[in-house]
Amino acid sequence: MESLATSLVQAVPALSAVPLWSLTLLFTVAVAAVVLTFALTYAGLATYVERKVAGDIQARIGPNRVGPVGLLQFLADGIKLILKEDIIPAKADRFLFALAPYLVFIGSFAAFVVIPFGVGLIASDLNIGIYYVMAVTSLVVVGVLLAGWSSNNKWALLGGMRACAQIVSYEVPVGMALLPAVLIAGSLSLQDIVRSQGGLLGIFGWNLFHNPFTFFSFFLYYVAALAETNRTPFDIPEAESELVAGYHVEYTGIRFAFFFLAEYGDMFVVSALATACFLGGWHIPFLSAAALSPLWGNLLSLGVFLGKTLFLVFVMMWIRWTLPRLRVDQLMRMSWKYLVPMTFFNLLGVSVWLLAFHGRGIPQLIASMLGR
Amino acid sequence: MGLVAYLADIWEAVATTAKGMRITAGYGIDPRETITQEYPEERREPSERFRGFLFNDIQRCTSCTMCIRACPIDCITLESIRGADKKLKLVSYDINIGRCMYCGLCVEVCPPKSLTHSSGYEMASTERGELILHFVHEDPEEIKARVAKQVAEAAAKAEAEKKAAESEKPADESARASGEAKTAGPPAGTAGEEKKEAPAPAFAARNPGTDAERKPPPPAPAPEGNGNAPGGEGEKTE
Amino acid sequence: MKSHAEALPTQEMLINMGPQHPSTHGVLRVILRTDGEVVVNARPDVGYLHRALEKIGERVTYAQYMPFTDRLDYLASMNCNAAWAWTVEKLAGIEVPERAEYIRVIVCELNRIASHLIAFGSFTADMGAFTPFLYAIRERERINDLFEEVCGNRLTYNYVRIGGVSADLPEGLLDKTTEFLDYFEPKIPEYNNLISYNKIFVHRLANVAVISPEEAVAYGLTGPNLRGSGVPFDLRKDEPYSVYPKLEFDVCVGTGERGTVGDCFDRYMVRINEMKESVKILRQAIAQIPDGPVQAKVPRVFKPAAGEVYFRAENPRGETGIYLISDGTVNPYRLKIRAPSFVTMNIFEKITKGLMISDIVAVIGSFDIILPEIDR
Amino acid sequence: MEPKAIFDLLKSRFGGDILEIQEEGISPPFAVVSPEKLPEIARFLRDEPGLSFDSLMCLSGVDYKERFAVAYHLHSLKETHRIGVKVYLPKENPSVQSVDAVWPAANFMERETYDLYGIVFEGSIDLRRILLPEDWEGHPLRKDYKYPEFYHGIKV
Repeated sequence: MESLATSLVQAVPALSAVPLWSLTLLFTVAVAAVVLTFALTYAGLATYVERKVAGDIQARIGPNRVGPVGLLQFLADGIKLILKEDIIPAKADRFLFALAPYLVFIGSFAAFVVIPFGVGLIASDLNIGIYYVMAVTSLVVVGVLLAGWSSNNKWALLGGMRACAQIVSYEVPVGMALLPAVLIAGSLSLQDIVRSQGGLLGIFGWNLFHNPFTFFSFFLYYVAALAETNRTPFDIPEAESELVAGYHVEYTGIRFAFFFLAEYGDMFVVSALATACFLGGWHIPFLSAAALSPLWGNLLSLGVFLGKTLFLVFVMMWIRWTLPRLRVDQLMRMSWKYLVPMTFFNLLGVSVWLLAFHGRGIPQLIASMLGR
Repeated sequence: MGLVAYLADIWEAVATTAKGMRITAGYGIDPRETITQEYPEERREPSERFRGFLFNDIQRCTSCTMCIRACPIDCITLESIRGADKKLKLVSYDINIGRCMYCGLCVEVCPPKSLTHSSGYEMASTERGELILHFVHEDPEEIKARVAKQVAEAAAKAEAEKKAAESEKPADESARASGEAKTAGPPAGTAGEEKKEAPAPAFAARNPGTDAERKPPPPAPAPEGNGNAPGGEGEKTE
Repeated sequence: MKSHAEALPTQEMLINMGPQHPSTHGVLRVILRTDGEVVVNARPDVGYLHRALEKIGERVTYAQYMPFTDRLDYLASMNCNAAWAWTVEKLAGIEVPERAEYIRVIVCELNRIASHLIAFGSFTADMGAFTPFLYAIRERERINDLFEEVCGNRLTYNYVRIGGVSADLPEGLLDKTTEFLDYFEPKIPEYNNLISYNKIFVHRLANVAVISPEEAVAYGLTGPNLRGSGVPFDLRKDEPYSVYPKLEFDVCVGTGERGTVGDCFDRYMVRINEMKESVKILRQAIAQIPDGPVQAKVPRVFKPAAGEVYFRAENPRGETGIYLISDGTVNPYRLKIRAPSFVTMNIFEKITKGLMISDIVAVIGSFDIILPEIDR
Repeated sequence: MEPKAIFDLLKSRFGGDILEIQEEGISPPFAVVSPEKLPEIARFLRDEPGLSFDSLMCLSGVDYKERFAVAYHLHSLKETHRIGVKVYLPKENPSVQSVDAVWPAANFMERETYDLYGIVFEGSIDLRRILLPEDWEGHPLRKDYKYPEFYHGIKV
């Protein structure tokens, strides 16, 4: 942000009287506001889309009363949730009970900061991007556990415990499955990872097609990420038919809305990571975004990035309305006996591949062969 | 678990998931599969035999109380009075729709087929009293008075005729004059039930609470034990 | 060094599952004692929906009791209606016209499909897959449409009468039924592809809560739950009543195709397969149904001779037995309903030891219990 | 096996403890046995080859005004025959030996009968009220049952 502020001061000399830190702060707040607005709008619309998808799959219509084709349903729901009475159970731990939703919310939405939406559209290009996402989304675990524990409800406690065990277990395969992208790019920055996938018509540079191991890595990551976001078939922490609603069973009104938004925020974050690490991020197929004018380049790349990410979100919804859920022990088994060994194997495979072919993927090899 | 079994396990999971997702996607894409009816705008036509709210055509009703006898839960109450033409006149005919379970037994036994199921089924209400259907809309006291008057007139007329014809049998005149029809003559209309129904509120039913509750000063609510009466006057919604 | 148990003492947890819980199929309450996620003991507590239907039976007449049988097992009202009618007819020795019997079989089998659809749908919903539930409801809605044409109601049918049925089938209903069967039959393999053989679903159910055939018989399990344990006992075949002897069908039994015989998956599959058999029965019954009257002569004031009779019918949830004592008056003297779900709950505590909380839901779903019938 | 043959077998084995055979207008026919010998007879009915009544279809209490009865409807899946067994109990403190050790299915039905008739099943593994609340007074299916007006201050 500071660099942006400096460049602004250089561009508009009149501003040089204003202290640099206040400009920086202004920028930071503005960017945060934009990202948060985007995130909340997205989360609201995602609930609408989720219900529409469910409706379509189940041969129903879905929300169709508020606004055209029910588009404003999420606003109505949001207003309803805000206006609802905020109930704190009598024997709950009031402080922790109130704190938990914020932790979950922050954990989920702070990750938006490093998501590379476009060529230059990134709130903060941290050089430890992936690392930051992994760390910050771990806050969700703390929040969920606190929510489950402080509600003083046995279902909530069970839900919190399950969520904790689940997210901690699945952090391992998620991290391991993302590492191939890091290896290929040689950087933890998400923007660098995306840039490393350019070239070759904007499609064949994707890490997905880099080599067989990355190909599998993507699916492993996707499955593990599903589990990390507590989506069906891994939604055992909230399993409505077993634990009623799991860790947020006692939450009402806006606090419940926070959990709800955080879930959809999480979905976006993991899908965005998948897009950035495996599906070429904002790279526009058959075009070079960097070569376009900044405005068009940014807009187009934003569109492409959102398209890819939202498609992955949609697939998550599709999966949710198809599959039953696993049992808690099966979930653990799946993580430790299937996903973890396979991601390790993949990581090894990618490393060997990079060593053997000097960092070049299959498409590059083919291209170089054809080129000669 | 051998490696082959391990991989086969994974493959089965992926394959069955894909199969399921193909089916759900099929339904998701196919617009013909949407079966929702958008209710208040779109309604399905109830079938011919649909058992909706009960409806009693009081013009045809003979006050035979067969429906009351058939009803397993006593949701029908009826009060009748013997008119000048020796037929029973309905004073009130109420059905507690909140209690009715739409079994249709009353409709089946109705001899003049005056009691029928309508096709109505929408009657949300916030008041229990609104769930009592009244089929006689006049004030029961008025009907009683009118019928009594008619009976008295008829009796007077008959007496006059009788006197004119110098007929015999002046036996039951005094009873007639009292206005509350007490039938000694042959039954008109329904068969067999008359003996029981002779006293003025001809309703011989299971619920003793009804008549008491109909009196103008609203009595304390009857205990739920015989609470087949459709509430007291306070709940009436006319 | 202290052992783990001493260093970290753990406590058992007492959880009330129900009476308000999404997957107890009504107002069942299960008192769970759990060690973490593992159930130490699960004790069912029933009776939240007790309406004294047996006591009511002593107050109303034989014909008047018919609507109350609707409320026994409301997902299979026709079967309960018919069971009551058959019991009273057996008591009073009434001959029912053949057409009426065929109509009863047709509506009973349709209702069996409807009931199994709900069993299938709610079971999958318990397992976390909500979509099959709506598909099942969609199919059931068509059956309800048929029933509405037959008897005018969509849930509490009150169609069967002592000595026959309340009205003949409306014009064209049999064609519509055939049309429905043609539509419905291919749906069953689709359900199997969608969910039955899904890896996760199979994993959740196979080898869970296994009931051996001996146990199943000793604990009085009936219907699909008994057949799921591999005991080929079906009252329609083994103690035939009505016109079932004239109809060809197979008795579906659990085969342990994905686990052990008698596990949750077998009980589930028996229901799926029974829907196929019901379709078979329906096609035959539609082909065979004769013309004629649909109601035998039954006196309006119906007073069967004093006597006692126990009749049982194969309902979707098992054997609904009615023990009826008449003392020669218009009201039954004693009326005992042996509700299959009620007896089934007896084994619940035994087989749920050592399962996980998620499995409790699976067991309840696989028993396909219905609370109005348990509590009566 | 025909019920008659079963009853003959029972009579030859238990003699005077088979008090009566009820057949007229009753289906399936009942053997009335003395309550003291019930568990023994039940065990015999279940274990005797040729009888093997492995399934207790129904267990019901009956209030015959002057006395109570418990009716057991038995069925054999193996032999596909069925009979009824009945015990008569006095009006005062009716109690009978439990058969849930013979047929585990009996437990819930015994609890129900205890709940609604007040018939005590001695030696039952778990005899509590089942359908009614645990503090309910009286046994509603008895013919002389008086409906209570209030239950915990709630109008019944």
